[in-house]
Amino acid sequence: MIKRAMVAMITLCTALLVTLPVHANDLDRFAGLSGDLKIAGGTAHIPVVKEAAKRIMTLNPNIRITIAGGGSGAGIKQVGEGLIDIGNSGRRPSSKEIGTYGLALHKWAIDGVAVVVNPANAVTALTKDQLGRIFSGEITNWKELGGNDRGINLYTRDESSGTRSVFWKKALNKGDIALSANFVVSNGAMKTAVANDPSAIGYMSAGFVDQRLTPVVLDGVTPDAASIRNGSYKVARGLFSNTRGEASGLSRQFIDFLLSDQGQAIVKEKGFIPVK
Amino acid sequence: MSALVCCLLVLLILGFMIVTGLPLFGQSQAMDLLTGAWSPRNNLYGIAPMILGTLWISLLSVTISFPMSLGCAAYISVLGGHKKATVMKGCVQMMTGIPTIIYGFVGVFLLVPLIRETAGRGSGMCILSASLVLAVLIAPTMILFFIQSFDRVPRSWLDAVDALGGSRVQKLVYVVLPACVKGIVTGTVLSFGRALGDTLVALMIAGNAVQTPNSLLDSARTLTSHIALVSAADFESMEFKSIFLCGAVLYLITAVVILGARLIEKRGNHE
Amino acid sequence: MTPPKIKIESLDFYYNNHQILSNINETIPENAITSIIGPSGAGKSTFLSLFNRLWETTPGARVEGRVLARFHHSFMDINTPKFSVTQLRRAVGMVFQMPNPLPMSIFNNVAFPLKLAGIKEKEAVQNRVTAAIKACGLWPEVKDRLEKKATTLSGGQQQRLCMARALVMEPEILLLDEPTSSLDPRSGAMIEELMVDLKQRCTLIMVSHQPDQVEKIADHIIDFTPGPES
Amino acid sequence: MNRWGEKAVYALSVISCMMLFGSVATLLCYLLIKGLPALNLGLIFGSTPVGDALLLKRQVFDGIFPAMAGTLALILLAITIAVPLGLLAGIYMAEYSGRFTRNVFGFLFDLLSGIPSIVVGLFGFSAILFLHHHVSEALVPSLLVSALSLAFLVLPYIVKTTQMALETVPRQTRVTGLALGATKLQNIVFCLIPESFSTILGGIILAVGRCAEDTAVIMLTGAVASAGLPNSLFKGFEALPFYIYYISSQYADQAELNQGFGACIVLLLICATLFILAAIIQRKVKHTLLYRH
Repeated sequence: MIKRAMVAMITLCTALLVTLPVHANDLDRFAGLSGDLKIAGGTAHIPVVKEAAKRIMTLNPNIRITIAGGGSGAGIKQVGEGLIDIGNSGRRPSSKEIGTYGLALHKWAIDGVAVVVNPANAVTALTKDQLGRIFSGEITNWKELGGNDRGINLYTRDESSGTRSVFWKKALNKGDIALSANFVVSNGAMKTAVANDPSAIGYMSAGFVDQRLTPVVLDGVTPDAASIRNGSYKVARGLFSNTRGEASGLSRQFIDFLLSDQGQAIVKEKGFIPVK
Repeated sequence: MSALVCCLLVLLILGFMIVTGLPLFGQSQAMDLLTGAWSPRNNLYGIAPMILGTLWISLLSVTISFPMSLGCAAYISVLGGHKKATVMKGCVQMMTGIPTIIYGFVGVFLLVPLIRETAGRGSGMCILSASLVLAVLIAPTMILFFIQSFDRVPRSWLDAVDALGGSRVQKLVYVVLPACVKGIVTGTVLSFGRALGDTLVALMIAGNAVQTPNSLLDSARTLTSHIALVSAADFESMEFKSIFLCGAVLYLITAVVILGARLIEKRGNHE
Repeated sequence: MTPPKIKIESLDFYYNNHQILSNINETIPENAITSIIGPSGAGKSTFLSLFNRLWETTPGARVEGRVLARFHHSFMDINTPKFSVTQLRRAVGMVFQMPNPLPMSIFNNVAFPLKLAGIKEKEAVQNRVTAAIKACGLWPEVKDRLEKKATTLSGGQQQRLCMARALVMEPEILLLDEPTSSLDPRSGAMIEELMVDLKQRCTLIMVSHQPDQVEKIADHIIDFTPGPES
Repeated sequence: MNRWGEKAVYALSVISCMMLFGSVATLLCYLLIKGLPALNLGLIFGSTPVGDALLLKRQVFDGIFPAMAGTLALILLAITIAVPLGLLAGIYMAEYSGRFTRNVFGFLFDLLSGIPSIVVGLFGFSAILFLHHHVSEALVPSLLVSALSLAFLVLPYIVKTTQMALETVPRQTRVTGLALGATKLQNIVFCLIPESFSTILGGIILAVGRCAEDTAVIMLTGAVASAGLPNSLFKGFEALPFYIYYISSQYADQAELNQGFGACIVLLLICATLFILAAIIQRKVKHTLLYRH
């Protein structure tokens, strides 16, 4: 009997050792916790939040984290209404929003909003002025910009998107976006759409850029980690996780984890710039 | 009892749509909303582009689907051999069970690039792509409806044509089709309703641009996808409230379609 | 002539605004076979349906006049609302033109009316079902296959099964709507014999199109052939 | 009509058949070619050992297991809600309602079955928002809300199937029970329902298929991209069709896209199985089920 118990103990310990990730210490904060955590809102956040949730739930099956998109506007609104625990936003909530709901802001990454085109596109650099004229529908063919003779297909996000509002303010200087633009619902969807359409132009979280699409050099600056970090690439924003009132319980631990070494490592790994 | 509950629910939905949509009517006139443009930044919440998008897509898909379905139904009911027809009917019935999302998924990855390359302009996400997929989606239901109405033609009429030495085609053209005009119209109207109410195909394939479409290759947004897209938004904004107007419009169009179908059927019964 | 079992007094039958029967006055003798004859559409089946009020299932049907039946000692109008229609139908059996076994086993078919009446006692059910099947002369043919589906029987057997089913409630009146017309002559003859046997136990009312049958077994005839005056 | 005209009509009808069957076949082949390679246990369970996943010892992260479980839970719930209501309403419509009520309710049920599913979803969503504001903060879009909305969506379908099945019972069968002294209720329970049982059951299975495939309703009422196995009625959940929709618009890499194709095939298989089951039942199953002692 005792022998069997010991064997079981040893097996358990070995199993734990094997499964424990290296940075186990940052995950310790979740030991003994249980319950649900509902996260929604900004879609740029999803890869990081998903990875964090996976690590937390692997270690602690009593914690359940649900993740949904919806856009920054929805994230702020939903957390304010108490529908979810953490509302992500890819823009700083307005002072009105903060005041109405008593939001507490937690910025855990910096991210650029990159203008992207399909890798097949010869045009890889634009000025802000050209960008504005493309998005307002004034320039309608890549030929006018030195590319192939193909119509320009605009892709944009809906009003709820934080990425859109940052792009609109900082890249378009609040200029119009043509009505003919196709709508996509998230950063992920933008990536898919532009990667599949040779004549596409869109904008999205710089963290999402990979070899399936080309980031456009804007006014001579390439949107990459360095240029965003040192501020030379202007179209940048923080990634926020907001709670109603000061974060507590699981939300607190989750946000603290994002800001921990391991959390920040995930941020970096997923292509964003850590705040620490 | 439970029937009563169900019916109350139906009315409740309509009431809910209208009540929630009311604030919009306060801001501007109802007609402005139904016919106006969409531009939240300028406080314009007109859903005309979506209504037009919906009509374009559902009408076009019915236009494509109708001849195809009629041909198939004719083949299965009248023209084809019994054995082949039975198998084909089974297949058509199976098709009604293919999930909508799968039509959408394959449409995005197979049809959209095809249309983009063939047309040489636009993103491929357009009215045409969505209508083509929808046409295939609604065809099985339409076919089954047509077959049902073909099969109601009295046996004795068909025997009479056979006895007079008529061919299958003659049987179809001179006896079956004239006898089934009402059934065909009803089936088409109901399929139109189905195309109108579909969300996923248009959402995934039509491109969702808020513009008044000018050509088949233009990106467009339907009422249904508008609801799906905006429902994630801030739910006290006027934007959000506008989707209830969309809901109410969809509801009313559906009601008219079904009422129409019922009236046609009723009139058929009296004769 | 045996004493009357049923008296019909100035009876009219309407279907919507269409009059099917008008001013019928008839008497039906007890423990005898009464045969209803007449051309198609004369209302024979409608007439039959008066006795178990099955006409009520037809929308738009309406009856005026009285149908008096003697179940215990006195005659009662079976059309008054206080006369329970289910009680009536349990006391008045019916056999249709087409054999209509229900989609269940032979045994359960015959036991079905007992189940409806709430008789659950196993032994009683067993005895009454066996007795009913025996009374219809079906026992030797089905005793080994009582659990088989009733639809596996031949048409004649099915019809006798339906009679057994009607008899299991020991009805005082048995209605038969052309019971032999869908059967081959041999099965038909068996049914006829059975009917004659049953006279001791109940009053039979039969619609028939076969003159020889009527001649052979009927004790009393009601003719629905329109007279020259109508 | 001359010979050529006849030939033309015939040819046109054959062409329409080929167009429809061709496009559906293309669709299916494309799906199979793209999805079959992804079809393995990894698709469902990700990197979690199968046993552990099934015994709920560990969560599945990269597989569609939670989505499948979510869809299953959703179907069970929705059907449990819709079937009793639908059956009762159907019986009422077929057997008890008067001419006027039948017409009015019939129209309303038709209308209900014609309402776009997104509108039903919107209704569910706004209803729960309303309750959240005015009744309890704990009420949020969740599995239960989705199931209720879905039940509402398939309800008219079940009502109509039941009603039609009962109404098409031949008159002879209808009066057999009555002639044997059955009360109206007995006749319905013992004769009419068993007689039409297979049709009704087939209808219910098709309703199950409808619940399995619906996306528009659940995307508004509680489906989320990542939630793990469903463990509460009042929380968000994953579902197969929503997963496919999500992947189609925002797959991160080729592997995830392949998983989307795999998930399509799984969903298609589920729906096809349900469909074939319904067909077999409607044709073959006789009504013995209700007669067991």
